[in-house]
Amino acid sequence: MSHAATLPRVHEPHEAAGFFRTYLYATDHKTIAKQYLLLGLLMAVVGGFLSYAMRWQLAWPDTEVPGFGFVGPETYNALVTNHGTVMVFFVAMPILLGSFGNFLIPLMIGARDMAFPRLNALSFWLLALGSAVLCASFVVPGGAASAGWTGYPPLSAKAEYTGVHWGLTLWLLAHAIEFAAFLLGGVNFLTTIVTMRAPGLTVGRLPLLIWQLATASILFLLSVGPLIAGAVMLLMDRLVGTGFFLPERGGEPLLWQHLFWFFGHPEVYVVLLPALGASLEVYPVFARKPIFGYRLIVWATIVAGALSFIVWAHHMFVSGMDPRLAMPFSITTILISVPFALAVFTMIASLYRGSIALELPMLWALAFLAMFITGGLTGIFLGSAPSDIYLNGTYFVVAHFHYTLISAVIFGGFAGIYYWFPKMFGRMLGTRLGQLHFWSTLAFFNLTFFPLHWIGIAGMVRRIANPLQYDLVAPHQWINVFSTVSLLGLIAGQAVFFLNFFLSQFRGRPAPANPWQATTLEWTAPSPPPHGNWGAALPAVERGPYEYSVPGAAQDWLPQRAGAAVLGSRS
Amino acid sequence: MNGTVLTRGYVVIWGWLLVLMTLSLFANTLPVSRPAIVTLMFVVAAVKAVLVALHFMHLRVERWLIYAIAIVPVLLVFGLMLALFPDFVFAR
Amino acid sequence: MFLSWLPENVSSFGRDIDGIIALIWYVTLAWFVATMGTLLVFIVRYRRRPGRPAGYVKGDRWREAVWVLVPCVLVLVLDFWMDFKGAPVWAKVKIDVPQSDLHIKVTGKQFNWVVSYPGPDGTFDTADDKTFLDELHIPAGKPVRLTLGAQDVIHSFFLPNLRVKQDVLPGRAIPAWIDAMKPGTYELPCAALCGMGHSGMKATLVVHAAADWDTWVAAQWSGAKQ
Amino acid sequence: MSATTHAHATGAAERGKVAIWWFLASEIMLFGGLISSFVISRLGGGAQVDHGHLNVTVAAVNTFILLSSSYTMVEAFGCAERGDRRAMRLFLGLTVLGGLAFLGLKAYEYTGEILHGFTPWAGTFWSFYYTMTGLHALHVLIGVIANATLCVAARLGLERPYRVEVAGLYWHFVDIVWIFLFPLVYLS
Repeated sequence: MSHAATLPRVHEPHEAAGFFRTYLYATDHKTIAKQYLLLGLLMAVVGGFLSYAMRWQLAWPDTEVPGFGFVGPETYNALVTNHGTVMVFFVAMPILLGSFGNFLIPLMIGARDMAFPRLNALSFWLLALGSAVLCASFVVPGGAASAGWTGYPPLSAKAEYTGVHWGLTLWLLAHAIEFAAFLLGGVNFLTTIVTMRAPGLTVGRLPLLIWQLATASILFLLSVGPLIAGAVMLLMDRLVGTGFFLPERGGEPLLWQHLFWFFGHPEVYVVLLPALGASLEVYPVFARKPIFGYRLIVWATIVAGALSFIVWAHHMFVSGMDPRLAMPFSITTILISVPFALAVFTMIASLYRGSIALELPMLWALAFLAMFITGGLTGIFLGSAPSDIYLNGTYFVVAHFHYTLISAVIFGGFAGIYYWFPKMFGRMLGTRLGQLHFWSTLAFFNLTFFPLHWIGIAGMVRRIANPLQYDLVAPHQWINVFSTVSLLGLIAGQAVFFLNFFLSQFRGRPAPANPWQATTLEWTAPSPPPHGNWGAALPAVERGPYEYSVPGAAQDWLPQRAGAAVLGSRS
Repeated sequence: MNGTVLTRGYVVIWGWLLVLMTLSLFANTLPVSRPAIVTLMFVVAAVKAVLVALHFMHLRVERWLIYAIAIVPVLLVFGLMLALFPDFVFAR
Repeated sequence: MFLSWLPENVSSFGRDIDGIIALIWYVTLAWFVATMGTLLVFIVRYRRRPGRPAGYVKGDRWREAVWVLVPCVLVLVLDFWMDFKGAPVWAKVKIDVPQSDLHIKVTGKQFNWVVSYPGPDGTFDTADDKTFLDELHIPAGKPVRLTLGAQDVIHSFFLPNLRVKQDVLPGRAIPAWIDAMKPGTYELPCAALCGMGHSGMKATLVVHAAADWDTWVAAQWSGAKQ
Repeated sequence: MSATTHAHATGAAERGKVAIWWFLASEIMLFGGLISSFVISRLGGGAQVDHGHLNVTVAAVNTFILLSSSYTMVEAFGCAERGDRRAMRLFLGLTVLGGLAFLGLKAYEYTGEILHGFTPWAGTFWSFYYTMTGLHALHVLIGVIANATLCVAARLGLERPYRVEVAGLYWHFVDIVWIFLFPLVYLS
């Protein structure tokens, strides 16, 4: 393995560079990470607004939505579709994979930048282009894509079925561009991790977040191919007039579902693993003790990643696929609970005999764990083929995947953002607004989504614009109203974050290099790290990542970086 | 060729590739059953692919990581294809 | 708490499905209480107090690792138990379609359920076929064989009270079966996004008591010439 | 350290190679997904090969060209390693020519088929045919551009041997895809 010492010195500091070089054509991994973060947050506003219009329609069907207008069934389908697309592909992935990955991989492995800085910039700008194309699809004639975020053909394959022409085509193109962006990004991440680790940073000493980011990148690279193939075929169906997915022309609608979910299930872990990794970085720091079972977690991650490729058909138990396939996929699906249970148990065990400080990053990380346990357990209902017969396609599914995805994106994501904000921006994030943000999010998230389990069990199916049309659902309409009102609280809570985020940029207390007394490499660089991260000499690593409260040590933490232990101060 | 020394190993592999290509071209005229011919063609294709991968792409001398990167997706593709059989082949 | 939200079950295999849901519910509830309880206890018990340093527990020795590995084995055992209990139910509902002298075709289209009966001669595509829109009539207390299909896009045949759900695909005929124990009218919504009319695409299932069934059949086919 | 026998296998070279292999892994999945779809569609009776209207002769010539261009590509890398710049440019040029010839013949084939009414929407087989070979041809085109760039760069003295290796790995992969497409579409 070659080390970063041989990195050609093509990336000279360019403090004097103009606006264009500094912000637009930036190749510095930290700037690109901030660009990903801002793009993700911006798209989160878009996705959040869509969810607001959607939930309003569900609570008070066919009334004017304040600030949006009238939502009919057609618009509702577009809302459902694009809310899912935006949140998964343009919020979760940019923030958790794009931003965390870009910021932390070089810093945590002691490199000066990513392996291919210009390719890195290209990845981001491709993603920005994809986001722009997706946003453009909202305003083209015919309206936005409305075939669900899964885009099942034949509904998505012919414009007559939805009445949407360019909206859906642009939606597909936006995906293609987004996939290209993260494909190049993933190649970059993996190459950086494999070839550019600091001297002494063996794979057994990598911070767990790096393991999670690497696994997530591998999962993405290996799963997205079949979906790109499917997307090309679907685009051909729409534009050229082929019939890959149209039965009347000899096609197979089910083929799309297989190709989609072959990607779709690993994709869930692409989002989840970085959030898990961020939380795993936070626990030892705020419990002041090593993570419990480093090797076990690494193996759990690898096993879960491998299993994620052979579970996809659990999304298709009632899709009309061969019913004999269901039990094998049900068994593998339920099996995947074992590595994740192991991860959860080790996270809980990491708290045992700790000295737990409930500071903001820790609060978010603990909430991530609690929400993830809930979402994981409800997943068993859906992974079991017979109970999925009833629950498939109901709001139980909606509640389940919001508990898993929101636990990852919001709770895991904010654990990371609160934890690394000082390193990223050189200032501390305000704690008062932060506390308000955390507690309101925790409360309103549960109030919004927990009741959806019940209404799902009661028989409310997904993607309907007007629950009052159903005799089984109408008596429970109060749940829809309750959930919508809670969502307004959840959104208001996020407004507090945005306020805090921007206020702290200018008014926050200047951050020391290592405000949390953490051991991993990134905290030995200045806050924010300069271009090139490490000054003249690259860091060398002399021990594992979580050496807290080592018996006999002078202080309760021993940094990974060789020679940094003697410094041992907060500065 | 301008005094260039051709790399002998590469020329040999090229020769084999051309031989195998010719074999698959004339496979259809062999006096054996159709499934046997098709099997032969794909075995030949696989051998050609392995020759290119091992020698031209230097997998022969690569370390285990590169090997794994090359092999795992191939296995996944086979897994995907097998899982699709019940729905699209046996369903007919 | 969860289970009481299920709508009334009126089919024979519905009880089996509810049984699986209940089994999973109790297993997951136990895990929920155990993990969340431990988490909360640890957070409270090991909160930071001056003068009490944290322990150095890395969990890299077997003696420590068993604390997480043993629960994982328990998870594995419970997983197999749930699969073991679930497999026969799945087979009963989805694979082993029982024999029945009543065979109905249900076809989804944007945005209706088209229900066809073979009529007295018991074969489809004859003159005495009869087709209903958004109305499915079956007799109580006996299994009914269904052939599910779609004309345009994917729909999903969902009978919440009978615990049946099956996506219907254009170009494929999917065999299924239902039975209802209790006469009454029930809802049959479409459970897969199928276009702008998806919301509100639903039919009514009318389950006739055994005695009324013959009357209904007679009324429908009285005009048919044999 | 890398076990390769090549010189320069450090730093940028190592990064380039690891990166292109990760990229190829996802490409294997892309073509694998498409080819799997075609295979199961064929075995299921959905896409029957239209043997009568495919030009096997042209395809065979194309196979020969692509196999040979793979050889010239690897020979170019051999020259680059030995520092024989002139020969490297020659072999790169031959590879580019091979790629261009392949594309030209492919275009000729497409034209003939379309003129006979076998368009992408003429049936499932033709849909798969155009999608698979079209995607492959796109990859050939990208390879031609990459190799031509390297050739020009070498003329200007900007070449680095590892870049020839990286481009070569991509080129051989494109060749391997064709090795499978040829019997799958034309012969069997």
